[in-house]
Amino acid sequence: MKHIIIIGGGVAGMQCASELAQQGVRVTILEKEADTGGKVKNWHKLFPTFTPASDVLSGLRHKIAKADNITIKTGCEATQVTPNSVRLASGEELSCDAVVIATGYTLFDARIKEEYGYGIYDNVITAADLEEMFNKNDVRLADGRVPRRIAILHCVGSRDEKVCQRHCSKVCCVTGVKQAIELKQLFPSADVFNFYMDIRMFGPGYEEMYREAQQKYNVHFVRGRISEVSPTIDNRLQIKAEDTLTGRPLKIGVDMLVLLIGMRANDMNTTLETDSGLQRQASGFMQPKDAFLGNAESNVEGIFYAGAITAPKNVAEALCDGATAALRVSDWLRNK
Amino acid sequence: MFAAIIIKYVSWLRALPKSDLVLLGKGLVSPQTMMAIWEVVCESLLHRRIFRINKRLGYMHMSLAFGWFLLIVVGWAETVAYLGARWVPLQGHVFFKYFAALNGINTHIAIFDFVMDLLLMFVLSGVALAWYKRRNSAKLGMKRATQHIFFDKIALTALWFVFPVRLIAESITAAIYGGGGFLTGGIGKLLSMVVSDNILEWAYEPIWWIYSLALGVFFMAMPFSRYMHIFTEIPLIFLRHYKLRPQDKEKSYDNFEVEACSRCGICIDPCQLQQQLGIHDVQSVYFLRDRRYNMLQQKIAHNCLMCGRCEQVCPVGINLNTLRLNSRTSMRNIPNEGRYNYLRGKDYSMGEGRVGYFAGCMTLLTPNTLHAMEKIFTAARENVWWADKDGGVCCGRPMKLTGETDSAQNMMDFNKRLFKQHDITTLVTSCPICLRVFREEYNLEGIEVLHHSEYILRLIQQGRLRIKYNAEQTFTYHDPCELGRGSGIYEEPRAVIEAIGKLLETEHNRKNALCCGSSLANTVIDDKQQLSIATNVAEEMDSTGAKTLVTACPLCKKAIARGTRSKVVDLSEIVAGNLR
Amino acid sequence: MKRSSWTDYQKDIADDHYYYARSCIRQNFFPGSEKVFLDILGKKLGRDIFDDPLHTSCTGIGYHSDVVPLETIMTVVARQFALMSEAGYENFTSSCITSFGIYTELLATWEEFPETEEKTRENLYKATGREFKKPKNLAHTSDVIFHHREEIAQKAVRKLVNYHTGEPLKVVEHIGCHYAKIFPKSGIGGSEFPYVLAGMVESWGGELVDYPERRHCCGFGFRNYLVQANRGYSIANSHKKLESMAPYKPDFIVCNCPGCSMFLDKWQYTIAEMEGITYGAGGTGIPVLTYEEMAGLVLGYDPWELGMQMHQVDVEPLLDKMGIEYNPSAKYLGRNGKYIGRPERAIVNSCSEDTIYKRRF
Amino acid sequence: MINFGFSISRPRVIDIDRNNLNKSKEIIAEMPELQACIGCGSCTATCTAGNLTEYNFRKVHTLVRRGEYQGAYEELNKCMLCGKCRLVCPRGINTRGVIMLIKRKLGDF
Repeated sequence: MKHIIIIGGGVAGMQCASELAQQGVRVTILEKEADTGGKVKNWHKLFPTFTPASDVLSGLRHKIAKADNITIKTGCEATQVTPNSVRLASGEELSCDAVVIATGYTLFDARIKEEYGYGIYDNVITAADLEEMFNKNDVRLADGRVPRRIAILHCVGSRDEKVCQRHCSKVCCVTGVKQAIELKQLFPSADVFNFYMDIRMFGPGYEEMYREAQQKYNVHFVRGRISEVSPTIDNRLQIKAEDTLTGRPLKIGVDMLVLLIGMRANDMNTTLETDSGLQRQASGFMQPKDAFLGNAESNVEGIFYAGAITAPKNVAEALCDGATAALRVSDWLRNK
Repeated sequence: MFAAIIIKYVSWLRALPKSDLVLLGKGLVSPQTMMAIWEVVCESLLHRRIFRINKRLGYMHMSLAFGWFLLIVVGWAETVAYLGARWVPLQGHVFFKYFAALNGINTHIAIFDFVMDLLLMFVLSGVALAWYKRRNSAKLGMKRATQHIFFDKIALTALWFVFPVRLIAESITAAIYGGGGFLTGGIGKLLSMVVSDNILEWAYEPIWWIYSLALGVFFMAMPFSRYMHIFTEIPLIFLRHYKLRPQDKEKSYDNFEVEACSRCGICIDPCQLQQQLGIHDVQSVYFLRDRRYNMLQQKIAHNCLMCGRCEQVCPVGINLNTLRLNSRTSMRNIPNEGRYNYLRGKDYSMGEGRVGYFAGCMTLLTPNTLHAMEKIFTAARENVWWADKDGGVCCGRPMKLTGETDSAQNMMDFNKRLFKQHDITTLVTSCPICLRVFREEYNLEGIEVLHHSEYILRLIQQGRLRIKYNAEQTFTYHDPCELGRGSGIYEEPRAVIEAIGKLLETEHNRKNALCCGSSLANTVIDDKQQLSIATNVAEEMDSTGAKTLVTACPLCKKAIARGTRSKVVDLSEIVAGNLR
Repeated sequence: MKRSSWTDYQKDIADDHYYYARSCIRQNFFPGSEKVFLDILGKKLGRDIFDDPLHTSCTGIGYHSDVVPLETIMTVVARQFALMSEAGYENFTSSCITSFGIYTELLATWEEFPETEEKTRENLYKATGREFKKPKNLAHTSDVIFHHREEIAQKAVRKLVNYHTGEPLKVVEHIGCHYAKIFPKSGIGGSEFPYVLAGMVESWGGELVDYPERRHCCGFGFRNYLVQANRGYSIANSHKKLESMAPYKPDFIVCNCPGCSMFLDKWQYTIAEMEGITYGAGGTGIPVLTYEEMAGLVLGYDPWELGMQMHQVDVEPLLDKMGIEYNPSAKYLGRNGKYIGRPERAIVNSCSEDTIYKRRF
Repeated sequence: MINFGFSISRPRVIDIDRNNLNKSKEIIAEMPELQACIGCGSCTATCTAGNLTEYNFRKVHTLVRRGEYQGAYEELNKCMLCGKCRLVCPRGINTRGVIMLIKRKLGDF
């Protein structure tokens, strides 16, 4: 029986594993964390349908649990990858017939954009922090009060050469609109301001959700990047930006600032480039063999990609990628 | 009651502006007075116009008005006949049967009994229909009846009671004292057989009291309720014959029109806001009611397409659009002399010629029309002065439609000066909105204003344009409101189309044509609602099977094109495309 | 506030042997500050610092006003470095933030475009016959004080506390734009949360005020204030800052840039005249100190020796608050007891009524 | 007062905290569709009045929504209400209705 190793137990990896398992291949998932689910396990609801992230994960987990030819090794970090073997941080080496890399992405560290005050002011949080608050059903300010005015800043660590992240992280716009709606649902009397550079509503139902946020939920959208955040005497946050649509600077005091942090390439991608001979894009994400016909293959035979390892992707795309990678792997095994 | 009415009339008449009084003075001694009298008979009594729209409704109104009128006249005659030749007030007959019985007048003139009963039955049939209409208006050909306010409902209830109660009262009288015709007498006989005399005696007084109360309530309420129309329509008909009309600012004459509305609700059905969008509280009947009781809100006044479909059917012939317009003016007009100072010295026009072409704002969004006109002008070898090809100043009508009449005047003055300055003799426009305001308000002496449909037809007739005819080509035509009902231009565009191909008429055409829904007069309905009306109009046009949908208004074209996948073109485009 | 980010921005500051470059504005408006700086470094801290009479203005004001071309200023700066090398120093410290910005900018330019450095060497040689070496260490004088802040704290005779209540004084710090906004790595704490003055304030017992317009420019911008018609824009910036800090009721403002010190001080007078608004408790404005003056007060210098009588906003309320003894009548006596003149009385300098001159005339 | 030859320039900043947002809230409550503006500028590009003078409807209503009412009424008075903007608005905003509403609400400003 052929043996495939999937590095990364996020949605793409899990999807790929379950598809491969159905084709009678033995699959091992290497997950560096204590549990599978990747980033999605931290999310609350998924845009644009507001489907609970846990629904998606439990569906995937269920499929994996049914298959008896999938092994999940948690707490295992891969350090070196070849088409026929994967070395773990523990020194152990696993042999295999092909490898699927589904290690996803790293969230941008908002501390680097220090002018936004993440880690400095209490009520500056990231989109990921907000998802966690949603999950705990405990959205409030550091001192326990309810926020009356919330600002959401798009493109933190995306499209920003100053932090060496030139690419668009793709999902933050949609997330920002989704979170704005959720915040309005929680606090109907609060004002929610989205500070955006462009609103990129690329997927089905996204534009409709955006419109709903504007018209139904009265979420304010200001086109302009926040320049700096300062504390005020009453312990709020003062935000400065340009309202580029009126060509005037804008100043606003808010209780809470949510930073829509982008996706950046994993540090490990550099190792993949140097040690495994895989190609990397300028953005740091891995370069698939071909952007159209070989988007699940790497430039190295026997190493495949699934999910956000190659570019920022949303959950649906990552799932689709997982299935594609499974198909490519079984094609490759058959023709080898 | 009469006092209230007279006070109203006198105060309204006194408040009439001088120009109106002059008209009134001139008209009073003219043959118009006779014609007015004839119209009063036709309309106020016989309700001829309603008959034309809906026979059953016509009968209902006619039976009530004419029947009651005859009841009064014949009743008076009866009273006079009984009491001998002495002065009897017109209302003398009302309780005649009651007092006659009490006073021991027991003689009966059979012919009166018969006629009175016949008339009572006539009226009662009307009441029955009215009652039935309230319950089930659709059966009477009205999809929706007026929703009345509480006060009107009281008056209405009183009116409904008057005649059935009179029937019962007279029947009981007949049962006790004998007499009565086939109806009251018949029921009277039946009652005396079935019910004991004691009960009849006991019921006699109260039933006459109820009758008298119902009548009292009705007449007390009349000047303040919708039934004011019964009398107001009469002076209105006279004044209208004397050429008094409402204008773009409110004046005293408007009172006659406003209070002449009987709230019959005939205006509700044709309203597309009602038909298509289910908006039930903005129609002319409600507008007039709210205006009369000083409770008109902007959102009602401005929620109207001003398509004129209701005006077309109004049995009283009230100038509904003008009244709505001057209400809007009262609400919004803020004189602002300096408002368009920036227009000073602006002139973006180009070309030279005695014929001027004014595309209008909307035509600039339908450049195909502009190009087609260019082609037509070239083909007809016309030298043209292009007033606004590179952007001009709005004609002012859209502003006027929102009530800012004085500000609109600033724009109108600008354009007028521009036209005069460039010395044109003919002004052609492809926008019916502009056309209407040019004709009605610009006072362009020496300049003939033509819609491009008229102009093109003229070119064809003069042989300056040679058109290919092809019976294979099928067209259907949408009458723009401002062109058709607004300016009375129905046949010219049709003649042009028929010179090119086959014209298939839509179900609603000419005076009954539908509105595209994007009318500038309405600033309340939203985009989805506009689209819904447009889709409905487009569907009707598509259902003719025509290959090309033609209209003659840039706004209609834009609107209808949203509702269909068929080709929607301006009249000029098919002309330009079929030049020989 | 969880302030930790400043630690990411550190720079090397020489410990001893400085070549000192004066500031045009500071030596004119706050001459006491430069004198005291030399005194603190040399006498109190026992460091070697050379105040070279041969050095000139860096011409930064001219450069930023488009009067002096880039090549010229490069040559002038090269001459300063040549003087430093000739005097046997390698650590350059400048008193002016604009100059500091110029030096940093030019060193970076030479780094990125070596041909400009070559050209400058050629120009300098042609013009003066001198040759220069780039400094091994470049620091602003506030960096130098920051570097020695703990040593100064040890030698301090008083802290930045309210003498009467024992509460720490509330201090607003203002950093000159050219200190770290051009090259964040060139400043202690970077450009967002600069720590150079905050570090002094904290070491010497004061409490820092973090207010919304903390990073905003004072409005000095040469082009703006040099043209009278543009000064409305210039003053609007100071106005905005003062409005923003006023609710925190700061005891004083401390700046590291001579221009900012001057502006925040003198514009308070102008705003008071124009709008009738005075900031700070008691309606006499918020005193504006240079960091040298702040260090001097902590080390027990006499306020008049520090040149604090040159301020537009009277410092007496602050001195009283800190429990510093001073001779009111000596305020307008310069060195050798010579009368130096006194400004017209205005809302923001109405403190000492009883100078000897008042009495004498 | 001393004449310094200059005066303090008023800040151009839109200060949401200082602006009175009541009118803006009323306007948005009456016509929530205004919030659906995506700032594409079609309305201004097609504007008949904007062709003749400096008038930018998009900017005016954006400022009004931010609580900057000063001058909005006068600006909107440049509008001719011709309705072209409504025909081109990709978000289907009833622009003429908006103009009338803002003018009605801000008559005092």
